[in-house]
Amino acid sequence: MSNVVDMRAQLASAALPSPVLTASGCAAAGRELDRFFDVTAIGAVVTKSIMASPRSGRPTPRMAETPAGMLNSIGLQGPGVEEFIRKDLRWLRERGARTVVSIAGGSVNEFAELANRLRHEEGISAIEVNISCPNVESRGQVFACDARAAGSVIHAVRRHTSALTPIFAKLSPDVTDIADIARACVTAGADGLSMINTTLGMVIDTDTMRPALAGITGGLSGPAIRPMAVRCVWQVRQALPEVPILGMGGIATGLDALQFLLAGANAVSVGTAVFNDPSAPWRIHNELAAALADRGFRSVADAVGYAHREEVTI
Amino acid sequence: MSNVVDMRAQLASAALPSPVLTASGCAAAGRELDRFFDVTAIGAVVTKSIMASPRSGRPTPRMAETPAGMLNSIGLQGPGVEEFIRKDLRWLRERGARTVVSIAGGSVNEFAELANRLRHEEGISAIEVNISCPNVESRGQVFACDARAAGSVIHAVRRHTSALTPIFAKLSPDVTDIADIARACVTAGADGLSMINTTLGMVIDTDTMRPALAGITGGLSGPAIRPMAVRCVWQVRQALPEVPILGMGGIATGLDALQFLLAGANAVSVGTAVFNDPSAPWRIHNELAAALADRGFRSVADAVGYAHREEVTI
Amino acid sequence: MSMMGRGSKADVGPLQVRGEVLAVRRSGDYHVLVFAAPGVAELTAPGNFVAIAVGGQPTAMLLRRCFSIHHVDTAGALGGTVEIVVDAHGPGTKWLVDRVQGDALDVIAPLGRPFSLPKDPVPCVLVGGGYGSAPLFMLADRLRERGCRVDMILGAATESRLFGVVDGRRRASTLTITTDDGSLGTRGRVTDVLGGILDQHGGQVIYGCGPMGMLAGLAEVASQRGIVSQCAVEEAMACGVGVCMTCVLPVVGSDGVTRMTRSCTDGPVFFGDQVRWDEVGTVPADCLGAPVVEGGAGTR
Amino acid sequence: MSMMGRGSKADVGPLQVRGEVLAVRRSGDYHVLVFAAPGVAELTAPGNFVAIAVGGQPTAMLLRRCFSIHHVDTAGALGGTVEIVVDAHGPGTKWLVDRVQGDALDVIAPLGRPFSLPKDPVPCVLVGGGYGSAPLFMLADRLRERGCRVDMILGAATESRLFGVVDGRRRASTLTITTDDGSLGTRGRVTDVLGGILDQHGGQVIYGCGPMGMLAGLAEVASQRGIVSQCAVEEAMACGVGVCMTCVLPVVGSDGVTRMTRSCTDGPVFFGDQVRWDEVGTVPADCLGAPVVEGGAGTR
Ligand SMILES: Cc1cc2nc3c(=O)[nH]c(=O)nc-3n(C[C@H](O)[C@H](O)[C@H](O)COP(=O)(O)OP(=O)(O)OC[C@H]3O[C@@H](n4cnc5c(N)ncnc54)[C@H](O)[C@@H]3O)c2cc1C
Ligand SMILES: Cc1cc2nc3c(=O)[nH]c(=O)nc-3n(C[C@H](O)[C@H](O)[C@H](O)COP(=O)(O)OP(=O)(O)OC[C@H]3O[C@@H](n4cnc5c(N)ncnc54)[C@H](O)[C@@H]3O)c2cc1C
Ligand SMILES: Cc1cc2nc3c(=O)[nH]c(=O)nc-3n(C[C@H](O)[C@H](O)[C@H](O)COP(=O)(O)O)c2cc1C
Ligand SMILES: Cc1cc2nc3c(=O)[nH]c(=O)nc-3n(C[C@H](O)[C@H](O)[C@H](O)COP(=O)(O)O)c2cc1C
Ligand code: FES
Ligand code: FES
Repeated sequence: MSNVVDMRAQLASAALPSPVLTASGCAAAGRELDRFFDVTAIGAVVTKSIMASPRSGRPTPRMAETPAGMLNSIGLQGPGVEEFIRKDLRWLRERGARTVVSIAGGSVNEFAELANRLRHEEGISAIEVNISCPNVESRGQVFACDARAAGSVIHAVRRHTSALTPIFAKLSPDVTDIADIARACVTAGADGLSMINTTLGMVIDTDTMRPALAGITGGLSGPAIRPMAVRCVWQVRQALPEVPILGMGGIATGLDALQFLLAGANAVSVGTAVFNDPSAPWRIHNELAAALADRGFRSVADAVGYAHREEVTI
Repeated sequence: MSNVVDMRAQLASAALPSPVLTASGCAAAGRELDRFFDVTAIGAVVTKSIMASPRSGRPTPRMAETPAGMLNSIGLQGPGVEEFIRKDLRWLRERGARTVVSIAGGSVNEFAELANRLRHEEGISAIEVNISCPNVESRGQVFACDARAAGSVIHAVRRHTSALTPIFAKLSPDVTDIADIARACVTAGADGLSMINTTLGMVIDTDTMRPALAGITGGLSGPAIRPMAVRCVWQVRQALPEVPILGMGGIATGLDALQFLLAGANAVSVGTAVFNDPSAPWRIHNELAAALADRGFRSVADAVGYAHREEVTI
Repeated sequence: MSMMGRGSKADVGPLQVRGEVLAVRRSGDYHVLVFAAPGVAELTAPGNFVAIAVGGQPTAMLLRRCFSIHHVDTAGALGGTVEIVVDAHGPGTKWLVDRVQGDALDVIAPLGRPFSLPKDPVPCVLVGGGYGSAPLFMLADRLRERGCRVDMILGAATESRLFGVVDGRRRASTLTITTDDGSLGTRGRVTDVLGGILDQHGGQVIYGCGPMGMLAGLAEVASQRGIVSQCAVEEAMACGVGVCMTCVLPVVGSDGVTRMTRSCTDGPVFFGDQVRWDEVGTVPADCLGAPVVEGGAGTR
Repeated sequence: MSMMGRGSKADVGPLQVRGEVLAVRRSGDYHVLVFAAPGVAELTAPGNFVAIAVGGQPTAMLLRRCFSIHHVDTAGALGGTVEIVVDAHGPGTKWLVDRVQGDALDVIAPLGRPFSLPKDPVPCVLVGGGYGSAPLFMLADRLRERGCRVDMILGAATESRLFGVVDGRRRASTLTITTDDGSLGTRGRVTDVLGGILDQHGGQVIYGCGPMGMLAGLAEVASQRGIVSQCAVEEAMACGVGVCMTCVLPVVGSDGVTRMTRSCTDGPVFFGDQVRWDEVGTVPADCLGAPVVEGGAGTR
């Protein structure tokens, strides 16, 4: 029952040729991965979260491998939005890749400033708002961990972004009720939700007997967290069935990606798996296409949320 | 530098010969594991959470393997406290093992009733209060996810338990701020904290295209969640440096156990690793003893919280 | 039908031993894995199973994989050997069949309650579905030692998914084969031919191992005829040693009460009339401790 | 000292290929792993590295392991071979050295910026610490082809942790050995003998690969003498291909600005005077984008 599956994906108003995207911070701005696969063939390149100014990030060590996962504590190193626009965004545009620009800030104002700066740039399919950063104005509490703070950021970004450009709020799993935060973001104007960002973790180096990361804690990613990510997508899809979801967390194969679609994601991002296999996004696109065909789906859209269907009792 | 390490551990007023315990729900009541190692040699057997009445648990499938972890959705199957006392507790006492009894309830009253029923039983080293169960009186919200609800349970258990028997509140990682819940439990009378319980996860079966577990979501455990568990222990130790901690989550080797001690746990529980290696608790005891000796520690106590020591700048 | 106590030998075990792969050979769609496992053979009774750690170190696969013990030999130079039949479909079973001679295996065995044997030398019918036939050949030997007539039925979807046809011919008085597609033997299910075999040879006990649906069918036939059936079930197991409660199914006790019962320690062999076959995968409403209100069971 | 552009060949690569293990042999405390990797040899320049996936499937080890390319041979029947030197200490390196002939390897290579070669045939001193010497023999060959005199210094904690003594003797005009414990050569550090070698043979370029402390020392000696040093660093890498930002160290650009610079794509070879050696593992206060307030950098 091999048929040709319509692999187009829709993330709010953004139409993409594939439901497989890169994940922010795991693909830089696409250039390096373009040596391994054609970055114009996948859904979009989601760029490393960019801030208003250049940023050095944290000291090293910035990573530790963990069972079926890894910790990172990069600290949002980046060149700042001006150089990003001049170099990265331009390269992506000229290369013909679709781009989702991820933005991060330490205050609602910084987010607003970033949205404003990006407003008239061409070649942006969507904005992903990384709210998993500490709010410097609120004792460093992470925006994504507080419904009000999260809502304020989204509201500000929405106000400074063209209505034609969808904005996706990127949620953290480290909350008591992710549907709560999701709702606050949607109410504040998010067109969709990206989930999940890394979950906070820590490794103690048993030789130095200190935290393995210079940043002490770091974000856990990779297949280890996949069950948590699928759960988050499922819960948010239950709570907000109409809101587009970009799912991620531990996707390494086409069947992993299929789990996310079935749970309710409209498209997926591939993050840590890229470190193991730099051509993973394109491989996963193909594996997913085959998996959908095998199961008789005619399009990506038909599979989205399929695991929520009513039980037919005979 | 091989020396003999004093392996005794102290969990509030409970003195144990080893810092390695079993984890609730991963050792039944010790009897089955006694065929693989001497259950009297480890710190204690932490029994499967017991409820007031017999309980069937959930339908199958109740488990799914995940990368470096597993999901379970047992639904607290058990014989009820009466049969537990008559059979399991009695066997443990006669066998000479130390016992930590884990209790679970659907209401504050059920917890109180359980504490009361256990009050005059001999051979209980400590009570572990599994507050990761839904509060039937509050739309099924999990007690451990709400500081007030958690505090009420602990308060009730403390009131019905002899002052000589320490009670440990078992925390869920699925909260925005675990130190908050920890504080509420300690204020309510917890003598110590056990952490972490499983984190909520989900797997979609890509053949049936439904959730793999009959219970839809389940608890994720095993090495996959170890970085999350170490982070929780670290955070709570920072917030409440004087409160004893029983650490758990993905411990499979002596070095894993050492990470928890260094992060601030006074003792550790071994859960999922038992399924891979039924003699894991005793193996880990020995590996930990060797690891402590290699590092020049003279006792378990010396290692507890050692990773928090001040940086000495030269 | 009165049955002997079972598993007296298994009270010593199980053992956790370092096994060593001696051979891996194909048999139809399956692989037969032969390994040395010191001390295991002596303790094993038909119906016991092994739990093997998979994936090497450090693997992402935490849980052991369980297999019926197909054959044991106490005479091995390496302290006794064990054979299992592996249907390689998932990552753990694929890893196993990729082992080569000399590889180490971490083995726990023998596990579970074996088949009970009849006190008297009555005729028995042994029914295997797919690789489910694996434990039946040892069982046939034990039964014949006790003077029981053994008739055997092997069924599968198609010829390549039958296991042990040659072995069965050698051991059983008659061997009947069914395949869903008719590629070997009678087209159809084992239950289609079971009645005839029982009639013909006067079978007093049915022993079965295979898919749940087949076992339910055997139990049904046995109860209709008022004879005994013993079925080895296969539930997903996390621990295999009785501590996790993942492997349960609804079983009626001697007190008439249904309990969610562990198939790893109280099974995998159950009397056919003990299992609530239609309700496997559910918690029957009259089960001990069943939730009173629907949906109120939501704990972990 | 004027240097040539480098890595022109690597602009084609890197390749992601299925390699095949040809041999694993011991050398002191290390293992030399030889594998076929179609197309890699032709693209490789001295100082490039490979990133190899470890652990088989499904493994708990997600990240590739990186190794300097020790030797390449374009003539192999299997499309060119690559050699690396592995110090097996953690689970990934242990898995690697347990490979046997015929095993498959998932290889990405060549990665990183190789050593630059001097335009003129000036004398060069190559300094390797432990397995850090691995890439220096290919480099020695290239330098000698260009008419450069090559003197080599190999240092390690103890004799068994030296790599390539025989190779070094064959390739270099002089080979000097140091060990911390004096078990072979001069007791002490490579930097103890470096000055003398430079004086004696008029070295104009120092090439180094080894522990950070050693590289810092080489860079220091070079700057004191006003000569060029090039150092291959080893920072923990998650991706190896430039997308994750885990492998950074503070490097001064041609504009005089310090940036946290990726060692996988902008390195692993840096000019000694570019790296802020004393501040490796920190973010220097004058680094581009350094946090203004201490502790304000707490994001992931
Ligand atoms: C008592 C018993 C006897 C068995 N005898 C045999 C036999 O003789 N030959 C044979 O080929 N298979 C047998 N099985 C089934 C075998 O254990 C599973 O096919 C195997 O565990 C699947 O592993 P996997 O990695 O290939 O698949 P995966 O689907 O990746 O397994 C994932 C997880 O689910 C568990 N699991 C999945 N299916 C089963 C299952 N049917 N039973 C138990 N656990 C399961 C695995 O242990 C693992 O933890 C038996 C199972 C039991 C319980
Ligand atoms: C450019 C470069 C060249 C190298 N050349 C060699 C060589 O020729 N021979 C050799 O033996 N080793 C070399 N290394 C170091 C080698 O990569 C590590 O020793 C190896 O990754 C450790 O893996 P493990 O599983 O044994 O240890 P683990 O400690 O389990 O590794 C855990 C994780 O940390 C990473 N990691 C740990 N230490 C290092 C390190 N020093 N460098 C990079 N990643 C690290 C691993 O990639 C892995 O992700 C080189 C490293 C780099 C960056
Ligand atoms: C090294 C690294 C850097 C990351 N940087 C960012 C980032 O800048 N912005 C962001 O929103 N998410 C970032 N993430 C999170 C990923 O985008 C993704 O949400 C998470 O890793 C889960 O997906 P995965 O398991 O596929 O990696 C980063 C993850 C990693 C591993
Ligand atoms: C099958 C299974 C059953 C469990 N049952 C309980 C339980 O009854 N009560 C409880 O407090 N925790 C229970 N847990 C959680 C464990 O005690 C432990 O907190 C968690 O699994 C993390 O540790 P681990 O990774 O070592 O397993 C259970 C875990 C598993 C895997
Ligand atoms: S498999 Fe764990 S109790 Fe049966
Ligand atoms: S290792 Fe990923 S950027 Fe260098």
